[in-house]
Amino acid sequence: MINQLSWKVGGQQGEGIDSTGEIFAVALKRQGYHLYGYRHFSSRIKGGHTNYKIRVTTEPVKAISDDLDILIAFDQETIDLNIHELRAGGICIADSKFNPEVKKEDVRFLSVPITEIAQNLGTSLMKNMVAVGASSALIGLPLNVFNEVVEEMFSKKGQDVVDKNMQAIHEGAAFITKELGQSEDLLLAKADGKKRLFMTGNEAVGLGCLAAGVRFMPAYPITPASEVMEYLIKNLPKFGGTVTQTEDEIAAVTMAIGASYGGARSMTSTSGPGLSLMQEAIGLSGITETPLVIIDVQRGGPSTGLPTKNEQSDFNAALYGAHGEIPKIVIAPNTVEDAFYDTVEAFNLADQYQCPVIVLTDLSLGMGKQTVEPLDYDRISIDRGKYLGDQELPALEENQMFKRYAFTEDGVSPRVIPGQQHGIHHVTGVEHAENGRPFEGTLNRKKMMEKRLNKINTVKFTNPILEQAPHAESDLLVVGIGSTQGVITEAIGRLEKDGLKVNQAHVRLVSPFPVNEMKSLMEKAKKVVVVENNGTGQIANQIKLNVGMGEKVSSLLKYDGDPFLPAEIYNGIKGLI
Amino acid sequence: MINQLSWKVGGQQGEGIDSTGEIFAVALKRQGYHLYGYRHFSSRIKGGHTNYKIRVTTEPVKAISDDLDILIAFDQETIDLNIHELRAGGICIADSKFNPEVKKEDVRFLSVPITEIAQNLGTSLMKNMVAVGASSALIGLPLNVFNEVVEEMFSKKGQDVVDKNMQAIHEGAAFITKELGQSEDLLLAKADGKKRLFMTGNEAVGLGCLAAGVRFMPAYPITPASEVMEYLIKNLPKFGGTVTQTEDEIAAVTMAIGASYGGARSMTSTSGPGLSLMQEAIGLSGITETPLVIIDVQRGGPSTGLPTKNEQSDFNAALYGAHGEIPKIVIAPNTVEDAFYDTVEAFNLADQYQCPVIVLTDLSLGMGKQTVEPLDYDRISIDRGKYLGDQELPALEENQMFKRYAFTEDGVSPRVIPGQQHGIHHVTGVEHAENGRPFEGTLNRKKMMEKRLNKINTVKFTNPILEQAPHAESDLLVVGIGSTQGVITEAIGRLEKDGLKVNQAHVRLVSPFPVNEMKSLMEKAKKVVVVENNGTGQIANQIKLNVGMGEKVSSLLKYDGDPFLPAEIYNGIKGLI
Amino acid sequence: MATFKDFRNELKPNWCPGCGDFAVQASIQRAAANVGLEPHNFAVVSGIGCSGRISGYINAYGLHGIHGRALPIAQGLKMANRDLTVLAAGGDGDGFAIGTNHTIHAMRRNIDITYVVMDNNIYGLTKGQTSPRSSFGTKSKSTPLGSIEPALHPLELAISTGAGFVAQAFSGDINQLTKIIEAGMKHKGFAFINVFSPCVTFNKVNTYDWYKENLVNLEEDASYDPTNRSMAMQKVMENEGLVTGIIYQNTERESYENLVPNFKQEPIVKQDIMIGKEDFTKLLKEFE
Amino acid sequence: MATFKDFRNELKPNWCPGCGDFAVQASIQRAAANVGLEPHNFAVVSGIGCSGRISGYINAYGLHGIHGRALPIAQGLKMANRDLTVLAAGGDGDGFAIGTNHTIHAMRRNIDITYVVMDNNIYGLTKGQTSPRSSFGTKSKSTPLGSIEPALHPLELAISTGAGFVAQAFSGDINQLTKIIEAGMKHKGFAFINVFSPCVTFNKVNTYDWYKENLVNLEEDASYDPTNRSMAMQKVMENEGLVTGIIYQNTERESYENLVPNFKQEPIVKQDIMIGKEDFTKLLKEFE
Ligand SMILES: Cc1ncc(C[n+]2csc(CCOP(=O)(O)OP(=O)(O)O)c2C)c(N)n1
Ligand SMILES: Cc1ncc(C[n+]2csc(CCOP(=O)(O)OP(=O)(O)O)c2C)c(N)n1
Ligand code: SF4
Ligand code: SF4
Ligand SMILES: [Mg+2]
Ligand SMILES: [Mg+2]
Repeated sequence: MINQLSWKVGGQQGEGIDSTGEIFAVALKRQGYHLYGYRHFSSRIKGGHTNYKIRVTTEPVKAISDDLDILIAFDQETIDLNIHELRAGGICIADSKFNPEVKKEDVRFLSVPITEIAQNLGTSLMKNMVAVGASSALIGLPLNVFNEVVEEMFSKKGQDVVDKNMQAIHEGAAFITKELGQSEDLLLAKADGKKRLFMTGNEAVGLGCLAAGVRFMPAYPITPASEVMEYLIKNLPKFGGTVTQTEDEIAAVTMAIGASYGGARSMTSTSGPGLSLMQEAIGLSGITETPLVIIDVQRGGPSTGLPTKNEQSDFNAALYGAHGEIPKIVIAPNTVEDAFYDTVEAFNLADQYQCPVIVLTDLSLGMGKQTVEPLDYDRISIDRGKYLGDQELPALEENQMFKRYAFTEDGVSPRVIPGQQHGIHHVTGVEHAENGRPFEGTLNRKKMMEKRLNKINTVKFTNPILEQAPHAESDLLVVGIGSTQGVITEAIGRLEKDGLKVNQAHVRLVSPFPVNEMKSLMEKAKKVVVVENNGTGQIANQIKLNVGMGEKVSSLLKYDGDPFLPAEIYNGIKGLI
Repeated sequence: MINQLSWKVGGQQGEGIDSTGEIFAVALKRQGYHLYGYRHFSSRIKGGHTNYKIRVTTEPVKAISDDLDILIAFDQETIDLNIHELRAGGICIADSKFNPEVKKEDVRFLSVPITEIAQNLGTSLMKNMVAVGASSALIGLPLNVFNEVVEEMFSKKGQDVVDKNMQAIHEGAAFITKELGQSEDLLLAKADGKKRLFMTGNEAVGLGCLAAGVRFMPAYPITPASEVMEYLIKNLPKFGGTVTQTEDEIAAVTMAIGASYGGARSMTSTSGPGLSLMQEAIGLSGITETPLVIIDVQRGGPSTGLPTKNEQSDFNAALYGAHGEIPKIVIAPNTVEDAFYDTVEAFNLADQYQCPVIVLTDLSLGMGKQTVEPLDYDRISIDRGKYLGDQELPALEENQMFKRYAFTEDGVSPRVIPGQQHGIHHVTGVEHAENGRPFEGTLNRKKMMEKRLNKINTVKFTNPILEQAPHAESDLLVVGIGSTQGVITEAIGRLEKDGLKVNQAHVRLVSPFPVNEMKSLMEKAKKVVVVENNGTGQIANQIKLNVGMGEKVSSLLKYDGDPFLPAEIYNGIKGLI
Repeated sequence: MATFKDFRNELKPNWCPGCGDFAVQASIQRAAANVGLEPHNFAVVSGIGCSGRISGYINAYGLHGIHGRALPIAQGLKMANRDLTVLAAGGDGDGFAIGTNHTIHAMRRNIDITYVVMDNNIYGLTKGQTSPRSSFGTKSKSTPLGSIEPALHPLELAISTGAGFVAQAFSGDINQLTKIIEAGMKHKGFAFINVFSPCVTFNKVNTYDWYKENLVNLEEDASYDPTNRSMAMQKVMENEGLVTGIIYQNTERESYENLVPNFKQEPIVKQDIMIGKEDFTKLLKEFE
Repeated sequence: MATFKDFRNELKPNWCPGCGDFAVQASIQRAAANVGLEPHNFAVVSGIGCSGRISGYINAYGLHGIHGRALPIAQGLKMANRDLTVLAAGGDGDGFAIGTNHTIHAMRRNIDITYVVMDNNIYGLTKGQTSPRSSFGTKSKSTPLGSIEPALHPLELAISTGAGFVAQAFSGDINQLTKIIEAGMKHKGFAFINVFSPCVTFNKVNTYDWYKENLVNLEEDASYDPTNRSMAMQKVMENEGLVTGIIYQNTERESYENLVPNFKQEPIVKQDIMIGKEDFTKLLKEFE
């Protein structure tokens, strides 16, 4: 009996690999298992290897696993590319159709007439169901758990289709049971049966936007961010809002600025190339103090780079990309769950500090599905910052404008929006006076720069550094960012087994950098290793710059497009210390 | 008798302030004086205060001065805005026409019928000549030095115009001589009579492009970079080349990349907003290893900011602006003279390292005119790097492509250009194999990233740090960047007079950062002050990041749009130490 | 009710004396009053250029953005608040060089804003380079030997995109200009108005006199039918673009906002944005 | 002399079986051979999209750039080396969404390159969103309830810019397609060729059959005169853009390179770029 299982299905793009994974996962989730998925795909539409890897556990784990227990192969390429991941004693199930060959010695292998079974039932399309049935038999999952899922999927197409698909599942399972029986080392322990959600980071971000009150999203499609857009395309109309697909990313971000200037909560989402194109507009948001939220789902760069692979290399661009100097809040959620709450918070911060807020996720977090504890409605709150209602607005004196950029103690000025009778003012990307008119005076300039640059120093954000720091004195502090939190935790578990005292600090707020929090953790550590999916150690550099202690800091970097595996972090850190 | 003089003329934009300064300056230059000019203007075409400040010295000084000896005012605003700069005992000459009023007590003041004299000679346009004549009388400059200048300017318009203009100079001078006589404290010592050039940084850059072999410049106009474009518009046709004014900066930079891919030396110039728009394309140059030179003449940011004011705030954008990670060489010339040589070197580096090279000047350097020692033809050399001629290219095997991205020891691959018979290959912004074809393999990806990121580590550049470091142990190291070199030197002179041991390090290569050079200077210093025209200390941060010793480093920042004055640096440093 | 004076503020524009942009400013102010606007319900979004300064000279909400992006900003603003009257304005460089992409797609999209281009066939603010509107052969700072590119045809371009309101006017005829801007503001959808607004400092060819001599006022041609798209295109081509008046108008075309499924008449900004608990729970269903 | 086989390489395109882009690729290869090119004197610059992959499938110099920027890259390349035949290619998103500005200005500028748009009325690579070429009402991933924007008219747009060569073809008629690409390559100046290249995966409306039913081949109309710009415009408008053939050609218009003052026939890249000492000294004169 096992508490966790790693399963992967692979084949050609376009032949239903995704849906195979989905059906299997949803059924497992409804049993109360925790799931963590990662999709491997490439930048083409049909053909090309794709696979879906799912880790199923009885306790929460937020990382993919080093190896596989089960590999389902729809083509030989899947075997060739993935068999090395299969643990000794693991099992590979391959479609008999392509005369599969497995060269690894220490694994079990079974050729299953997956396509044939499906075809016999009417259509080869059902081969995913056969594979799901086979997988279920291997891990001892009762097949009735699929009744609901299959019903939901196919009831529109008629009872016959539902029945055929269920039959496919059963026949897939039966074949396995007949040929292999049940192996104890694949038999998955029962889960807690609790209700959870199963969603991607992109969906969580989209849902966060809805919860934050976004009603207008201008955007331009790009992998792996398009799903944020798609989620909102589907759901905004339910709330009287809409997505406008723009001509490019520059239009998207400037429309969002226009809408936000108008008082709406608006945002756009993109990935690296789009972020690069938005830089000038981000500067406009900064100097005009217009709230702006951008979601950047990072992918492999530079340029078009590795558009379907994972990377964390847009932090520098987010922090420094626009010419000149503006305040920016930069947030990096670490789980799907946090992607939701952080998105809501991003909008509040944008309104409170009247500046651009960039939320960076990454492909692994954005497109990977995770189980999430039910999201808490009561944690949603909306704070529009120093927005003045009509009641609070006295009439303007003649020839006066509302002082949209009034100097205040905290650097944030009261804000009104077009349409308010007593709020008329001017807004410009040129340096300006308190009333928003272009003004080059040196003293005013100095004060305006300081107002803008310093106002974000007081930013309050939930868990700017997520600490798992049991040790008052630690041998090591492992720092990470974004989607790597779970895999780092897992690696730390192994390091602790080796007798090391290891604290973990996961950076969730990149700007303004949580200096004090990080400092005290670093002071308690003999050594600091920063784990990042990029080639130059962008977060390590932020630490060196903001906290110092550079001599303690070393980097564990991965930039080959794949996310870290626990063993890579474990071994990498072992090599560094 | 004095060895240096500070002179300023001011008035409304469009009334000939520039030309007044120009004529005066050119005449002085031809006498062998050293000149350093700064133009104050604003972002409108006619009207609005403008002034031209010139420092005239017998020994080279590369800074404007704290105060003024002479102020020539064409309107009351000029007096109101500038009289505070006039030193005690300095003299203000104002056009009687506007009934000038001077409230400062300790200065001399003379109302001169400048416009009236000009009008009497035929046209008020000649008031600049009257002002030049008056200025000359004040400093004891013989008027015959203008014969040549005026002849050159007006001979096309006939001898009569030449004569009238000379007469205006003489009458302006005569008025002064009659009313004031000669004051010893304005009498300028004779200069060495040597031939020098008088040019702006923008012109030097343009000339550098010509010397480097640029024959195609796509560009979009923007202050204060347009003059680079204008210089090349005028001069490229002489060499069979041309400037194409593009539809925007994205077109400009991508055209430059296309031309460079084609084998031409091409470049574009811009300022902050344009740089922001170019970020995506810069990434393309980086990953495709296509040489690219961008000249960024920095102005006041963020966004449109202070388009006619000085700032040094685009370093971060140049270093980090493109998403993902690419190698970049970032250069900051410190004088007009170096702007020429550095530009030539920039093209060699772009070819040698096959990557983007960004040359950052600033408005003060770009638009300010300086005297320059005659530029040395023999220092111009052209190095196209690992470019393979047809002779060096063996025929390709069937179905093979030229390995444009071959892995080599130094990370730089041999390069061929379209049109070569045996060089056919593919180039893409997607991660690629050695032959340039899209390739996602993880091992290849890792090697390609390392190839690109590491190849610039060996960059050789003339004086990456310009040292004036007489002290083996110093109390202070003052670090600067760009146009501030002269003014820092001057401030250091004063600090040394106070008994401090001060070394100077001027950063000329920002990326790859000259770590060792800076380190050894910093180690010799008790304290380090980094002087920058920006609000966040971008160069100080590069030092902290690359060299460390953050505890020694403090920043002296100015971001009000005006360049530093010597006293501001002197006082600022005094306040910091 | 507001008069045109209510749309004035005390700033003296920093345009050169004689610049065509003064007339554009005055016409917008008059038109705004004529259509019955109040200053606070009016927003002017402008680009960068001499022309771009216009948003600062009108007593209304004003946003002076970045070069070439007035249109997306203005469209975003209108989407946020349908109750506002939104006018975008900028130069020919702003709209037909760096901003061309947005110009074309705004026309296609048809959000209900009015776009006034102050077309002086030159880059004013950067001191006299050619713009895409400069004619072949134009000598300018950027083309001392004469431009080698033909001018862009804004009206043809606009008609080809299917824009529902295409007009052209001239700073030298402030009455027609005002009437056209008024009509543009009243038009329910995107209204494009190209205004010949001479740059007296850098453009010595396309002067007031030159326009007076060369422009044909289509309003004086009784046979002209501005609802016929194909005729509009022919007319413009025949006259090489040198026409004024409402060139083409399609009053049937619905504005974008009206076509968005479920988009309310009440502006987004006036709606309660907090999502209800029930709705939230429903949204979570999908992930269960 | 090279044959079309010489323009093939061993790569198997990763397009979906049946994708219209295969025909475009084959036609370019044939056309290149037909006009007498050698692979090394040919360069294909492409954008990002399914279509953008084409530069990798032709045995020639190939540059696969960034989304929407194939045209400026191709123009820069041609300016550097006039001896090359340069073809730019990309999708309808590439050319009519993010790249519209460059498309229009390349047409106006008239550098001698050929631009082939693989127009499938959809975003292929990003999995099926509408493109500016999608018709009003199109249901797609981004418009599940139907698009509310009308399609852009590439031919009208092109004619309005004064482009010297405007043509349209269809992947389903590879002979005409090849002939048109050939004509485009031979045309001395910018040649624009819009190719209906069906996306069999995401576009279930604009299919091969649909095009076959709806396209009118202007080459079959003897009375049609492709040198008449105004007639071309009318014809296109009448047929709502659903025509094939050379729609408009102006053989008189000089290419940009030929108009650049002092620009040599010898490509820049073949010239000695080191400036002579005398010339350098002359340049310094201005500053003395
Ligand atoms: C991104 C960017 N590029 C360039 C500029 C410089 N710039 C300011 S205005 C302008 C063009 C002015 O021409 P036009 O739009 O016709 O306006 P006009 O001044 O003629 O009214 C340019 C190129 C800028 N501000 N931003
Ligand atoms: C700057 C940028 N934005 C967005 C993308 C994502 N993207 C890649 S291709 C594409 C559009 C594809 O449509 P099209 O140009 O019509 O080409 P097709 O795939 O249909 O051939 C988009 C939006 C990108 N690569 N770069
Ligand atoms: S330069 Fe031309 S466009 Fe600008 S304000 Fe002066 S006249 Fe008007
Ligand atoms: S998705 Fe469409 S455009 Fe892309 S390759 Fe497939 S059929 Fe062609
Ligand atoms: Mg203009
Ligand atoms: Mg397409």
